[in-house]
Amino acid sequence: MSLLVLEGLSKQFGGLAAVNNCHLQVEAGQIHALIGPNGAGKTTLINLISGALPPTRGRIYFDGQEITSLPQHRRVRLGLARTFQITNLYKNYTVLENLELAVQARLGSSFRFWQPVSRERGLREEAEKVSELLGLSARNHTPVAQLSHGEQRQLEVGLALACQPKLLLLDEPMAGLGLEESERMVELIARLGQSLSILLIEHDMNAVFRLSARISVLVYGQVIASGPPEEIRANPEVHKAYLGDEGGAL
Amino acid sequence: MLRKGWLLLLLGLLLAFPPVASATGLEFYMGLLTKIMIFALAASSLNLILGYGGMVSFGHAAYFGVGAYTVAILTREGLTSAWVIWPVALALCALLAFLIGAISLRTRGVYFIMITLAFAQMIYFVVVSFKQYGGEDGLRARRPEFGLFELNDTTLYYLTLGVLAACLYGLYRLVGSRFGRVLQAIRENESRTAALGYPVYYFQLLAFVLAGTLAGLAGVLMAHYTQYASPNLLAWQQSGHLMMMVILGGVGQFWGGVLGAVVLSLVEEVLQDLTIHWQLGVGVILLLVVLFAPKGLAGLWRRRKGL
Amino acid sequence: MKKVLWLLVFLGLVGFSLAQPRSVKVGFVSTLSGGGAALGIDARDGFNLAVRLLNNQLGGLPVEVLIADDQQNPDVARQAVDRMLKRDRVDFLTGIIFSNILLAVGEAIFEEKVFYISLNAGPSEYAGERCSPYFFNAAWQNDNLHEAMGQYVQTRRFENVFLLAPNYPAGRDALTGFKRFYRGRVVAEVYHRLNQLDFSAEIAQIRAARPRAVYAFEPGAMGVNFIKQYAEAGLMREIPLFLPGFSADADVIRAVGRALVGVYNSSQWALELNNPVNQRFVEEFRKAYGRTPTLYASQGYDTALMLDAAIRAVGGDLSKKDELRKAFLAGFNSTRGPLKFNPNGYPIQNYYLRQVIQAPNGEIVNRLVGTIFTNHSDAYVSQCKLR
Amino acid sequence: MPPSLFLEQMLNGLQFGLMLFLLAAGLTLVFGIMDMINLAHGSLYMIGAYLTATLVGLTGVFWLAVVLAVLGTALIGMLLEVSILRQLYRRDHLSQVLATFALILILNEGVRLIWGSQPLLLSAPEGLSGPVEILPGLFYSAFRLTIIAVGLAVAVLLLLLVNHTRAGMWLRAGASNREMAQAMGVPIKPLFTLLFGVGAALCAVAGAFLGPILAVQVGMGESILILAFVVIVIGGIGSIKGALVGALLVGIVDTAGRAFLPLLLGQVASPEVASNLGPALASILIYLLMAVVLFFKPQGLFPART
Repeated sequence: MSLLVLEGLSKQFGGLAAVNNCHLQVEAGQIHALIGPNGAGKTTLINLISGALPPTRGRIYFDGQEITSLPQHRRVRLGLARTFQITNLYKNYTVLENLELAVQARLGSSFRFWQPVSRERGLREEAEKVSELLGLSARNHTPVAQLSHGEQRQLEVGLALACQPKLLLLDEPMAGLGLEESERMVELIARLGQSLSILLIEHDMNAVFRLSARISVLVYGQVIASGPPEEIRANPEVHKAYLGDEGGAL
Repeated sequence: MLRKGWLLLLLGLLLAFPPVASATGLEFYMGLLTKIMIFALAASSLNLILGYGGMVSFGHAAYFGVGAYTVAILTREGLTSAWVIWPVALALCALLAFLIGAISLRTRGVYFIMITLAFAQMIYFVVVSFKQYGGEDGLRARRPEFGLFELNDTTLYYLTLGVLAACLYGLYRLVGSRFGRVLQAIRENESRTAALGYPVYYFQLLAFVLAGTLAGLAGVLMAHYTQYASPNLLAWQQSGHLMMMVILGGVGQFWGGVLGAVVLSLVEEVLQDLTIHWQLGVGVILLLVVLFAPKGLAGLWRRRKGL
Repeated sequence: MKKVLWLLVFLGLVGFSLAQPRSVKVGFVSTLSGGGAALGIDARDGFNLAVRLLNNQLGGLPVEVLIADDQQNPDVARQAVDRMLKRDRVDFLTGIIFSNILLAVGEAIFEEKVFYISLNAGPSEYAGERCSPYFFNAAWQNDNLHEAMGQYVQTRRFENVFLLAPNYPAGRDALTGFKRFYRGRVVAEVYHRLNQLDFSAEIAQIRAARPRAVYAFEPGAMGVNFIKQYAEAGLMREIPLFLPGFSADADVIRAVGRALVGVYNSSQWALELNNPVNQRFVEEFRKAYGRTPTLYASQGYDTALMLDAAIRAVGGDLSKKDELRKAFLAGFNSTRGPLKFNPNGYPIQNYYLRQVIQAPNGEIVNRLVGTIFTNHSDAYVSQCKLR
Repeated sequence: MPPSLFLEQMLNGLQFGLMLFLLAAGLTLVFGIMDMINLAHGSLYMIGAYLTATLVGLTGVFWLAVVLAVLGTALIGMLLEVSILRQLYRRDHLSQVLATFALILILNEGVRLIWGSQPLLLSAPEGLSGPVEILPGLFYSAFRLTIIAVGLAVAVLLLLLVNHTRAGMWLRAGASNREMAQAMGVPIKPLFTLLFGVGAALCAVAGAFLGPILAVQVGMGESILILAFVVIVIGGIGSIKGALVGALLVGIVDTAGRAFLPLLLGQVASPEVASNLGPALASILIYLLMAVVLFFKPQGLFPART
C-alpha cells in the first residue's frame, strides 16, 4: 500500500477547477517530486492534502487510512507535515521559539495552563537538536525577521521536520534562493530523504531530477504523467503539455 | 512583568488603604478603587483574547452584564448564598461564551468584531425585554451572604482585591504556559500554527470561554458594588469602553488592561470634576496616546525602561 | 513616621471643617451629555438661576452647588452620588432627570440619611410601599401628566384612542396612567424600542387604524422625531395628537417648529401662570439665558426655592432631620403658586391643559388653556406608610 | 392586513434602507480601500445635519443649504483626512478604533460648544411637507418620497461611477488589492483624500435629508453608526453593491419586523406576551440577520476581496 493515495481529487473555486480529478500515489521511503507549470494547482493540492482546504470531490488516503475529512491538526498528528511556498514563520519569535512551538505541537499536550513553558528543558533540547540538523545553531536566539532568506527557508523546512512526520510536504523549498543557498537546501533535502518520505513541489528542475526517485507532472489540475525521472524526461506528452519549446532544457 | 518588590509594595499599600481611608474620611476613594479594580479585571479578561489571542471581541460587555444580572435576578428570587450565586453566574457566562464563541470563531477580522457585537446586542435586547426584571430600568441586586463575613464596602474592597490578584496571577501563569504560548502563536501566524498541528479553533474557543467567564466574574463584583444591575452594563458602549481601556493600556501587554482601567477611570474622574465638557479632554488625551504611544501606555513604560 | 503624617492630615481635615463657616452643600447629579442632555441642562440652568437670585444662599446659608454628569448611565450616576455622599459630604442631593437613574442610586442616598429632592424623575416605586422619609419630589409623580391627559381626552368624549410609548417601564407606566382616567376604547397600545429613530412603521399603523385621537409618550429626542414624522405624514390635521407637556415645551417647539401647532398637552406648569414667583422666573430666565424656559427649568428653579424655604424654616440647622422633613412637607411658594406635599413626598397640585398655537406676531407658543385637575395627588400615596 | 398598509411599510423600509446606504457607502469604501475603521463617520453625518440646519436658517432655501452643507462637510472630511486620519492608515485596526472614537468625543463636544445642547430646528421644505396620494387611498409623505428619489439617484450614480469609470476601476482594484493598485501607478494619496471627501459628502446628504424627520442633536451619529456597520458587514466590506443590498435588507427587515412581528405574535400568543415580546424580537431581528448571514457567508454577501 502506498503511503499517500489521492483518488479523483477535485477542488473548485467558484467556476474554476484548480484541481481536477487528480490521481496520485506516493510510495514510502522515497522523494516524490510534483512538477507543473504555474497555475497547475500544485499549491492547492498541498492545501488539500494537508487539510487547509476541503476538497470538492475525491478521497485522500494516508498510511492506509482515509483522511479526506480529517481536520488539519489530526493529519499532522498522523504524520503529515507541510512547508509553505511563501515563507510562513513566526517573524517576531526567535529560531528556537519557532522550533519549540513545533516540538510542543508534536508532544500533543498543549492544554497545560500553569507551568511556565520557558522552564521546560525537554522542549528546548529537542528544538536545539532540530536547529543543529538545519545548521542554524548559531542563530538560535535571533528573531526570525533578522534571518537571511535562505535561513528562513531552512527554518521553514525545520518547522515541518520538528513535527517528526512520516511524509513531508515541501512547497517550493528553493523559492527565491541563491545558488549557494539552493545547494545547501538540496543537501538538506537529500539528507532528510534518507529517513523519511517527501512530496516535493519544485520549479528548480535541476534539483528535482537530482533528488527525486519518482516524478509526477500536474497540468490543469490533473496528473498527466508519473514515473522515474528518465521516463518523465523522455515522455513526449510531458514535453508537449508542459515543457513546450523549452523542452530542450531537460 | 513589574519587579516582584514593587508588586508587593503596591499590594501592601492597597491592603492598608481601607483603615487609613475610614480614619481620614476618604471612604469614597475606597469605592473608586473597588470600581477601578473591577474594571481592571474585566479589561484584563478582554486583553487575554484581544491582546494575546488576537480576537477582537466587540461583545465583551455581554458577559459583564450577564454576571451582574445573574446576581440581581437570583437575589430577587430569594437566593441569598454567594456560594450558589457565584458558581451559577460563572457557569452561565461560560456557557454563553461557549455558544457565542463556537459560532463567532468561524469568522475572522472585522466580521468577527461584528458578529460578537451582534450577539451582545441580542442579549441586551433579550434582557431588557423581561419586564419583571426591570427592563430598561435595570434591577436592584442585593448583596449575597458569604457566611464567613458580611459583605459591606470594606469587605467588598478586600474581596475584589483578592479576586483581582488571584485572577491576574492566574493569567500571568496562563500566558507563560504551553497554552498561552500557542494562543499567542495563533495571533502571530494562524496558518502556520494550524500547519504545525494545533487545533486552532479549540485553543481560541477555550480562551474565549475563559475570558467570558472572567468578565462575568467582574460583572458579579460590579453588581455587589453598585447593588444594581443596569442594562448599560450590557450595552455596546460598555464593550467599547472595555476595548478603550485595553487599547489605551496596551494590547497584549500583561499590565495593559489594568493600566488602561486605572488611567481611563482616573482621567474621567478628574476631568468630570473640572468641566462639563470633559469628554473633549478625554478625546484629546486618547488621540494623543494613539498618535504618540502606538503600543499603549504599557508600551510607553517599556520603552522608557529600555526593555 | 507614616502614622504621624496621616495624623497631621487628619487633624488638618478636622480643623478645616471646623473653621468653615456654616454653609450648605447641594449635589446636583444630572444628565448633561448625550441625547438627554438638553433636559438636564435646562433643569440645571433653572436651579442655578434661583440660587443666584437668592444671592448664592439657601435659607440664609451660603451654598455650594456641586454639579456632576451622569451621562444617562446608572453606573456613572452611582459613582457620582458616591463621590458626593462620601467625599464631598453634601447635605442635599438633586438633579436626576431619568427615573431609571434615580432608582439605581436612591437607596444608597436614603441609607445615608441625606434628603433627595427630585426635580424631575418621579418613579412610582418611591411613591408607594418603598417610599422614604428622605425623598421629596418638587415636580410630579411620573403618571400625573398622563393621567391629566387621559382625563382631558375623556372629557372631550373621544370614543377611541391609539396609544404609543417606548417599550420600557416608564413607557408602560405612562400609558397605565393615561388609561386610569380615560374610559373609552383603546384601539391599539403599541410599544416600540427605546431610542428608536424612525417611526414610519408606527405611523403607518396609526393611519391604518384610523383612531379618533392619538396619545404618545415619547420623552427626549424620540418626541422630536415622532412629532416631526407625524406631521410629515399629514396626520396632524386628520387625527389630533395629545402629548404630555414635556413633549411640547419650548425646547421641542424650537426643534420641531410649526408642525406642533394645534397640539394639546398637559402640564403642572405653564409660561403664563399668573403669580409673582413665576413672572419673575420667566423674566429672569429669558434675561439670563436668552431663551424661553421649559418646564424642566421651572422644576429646577422650584427645587432651589423648596430647599431655601425648608432650610430657612429650621433656622439653618441641617442636623434636625425630622424638622427638615416637616418643613419640606409644609410646602413652599413655587412658580406654580403655593405647593404642598403628601406624606410620600410627592406634590399636591393642579394640572393644566395647554395648546401650541401660532401667536399673531408669528411666534409659536404653548398657551395655557384651562385646568384639568385641581389639587391632584398621585395614585400610590395610600400605599405609603409614612405620615 | 390591507395591501395599502403593506405597501406603505415597504416604502418605509425602502426609504430607511436608502438613507442607510448613503452612510454605508462611504464607510464601506473607506474601510475596503484604505483598510481603515472610521468610527467618526457618524460624526460627519451629524456635522452635515447641523450645517444644513444652520444654512437653512441663514439662506432660507432648503436646497441651496443642502448643496452648501454637502460641500462644507466634504471639506471638513478632507481636512480630517489630511490632518489626522492619514496617519492611521498604516496602523492596526485597534489604533484606528481608539483614535476615531476619540474623534467622536472631540467632534461631539465641539458641536455642543458651537450650537449648544438643545436639538436644532430643521424642517422639510415648504412644498414637500405633507402627504401625497400615490395610489388611490395610499397617502405617503412627500418628503419621504423625495428621500427615496434622492437615495435611488445617488445609488445609481455611485454604481455607475464605481463600475464604469476609470476612478471607479481604481477603487475596485484598491478594494481587492491595495498593493496592486499602487503598482498600477494610481496616485494613492490624493485619491484617498478625494474618496474621503466623497464619503463625507454622502454622510452630509443623509444628514440633510434625515434631519427634517429626525432630531438634529449631538450624538445623532452614534445611534446610526452601528446600523451602518451592520449594513456593510452584511453586504461585504468594500463592495458598493453589497452596501446597497445590505442597506435595503436592513431597512426592510427592521421596518417589517416592527410593523408585522407584533401582529404575527398576536395571532399565536396572548396580547400580553405579544406586546412584551414583539418589540424585543423586532429589535433583535437585524442582528439576527447579520449573525445568520455571517454564519453562512463569513465574508458577507458580496466579498470584495478574494
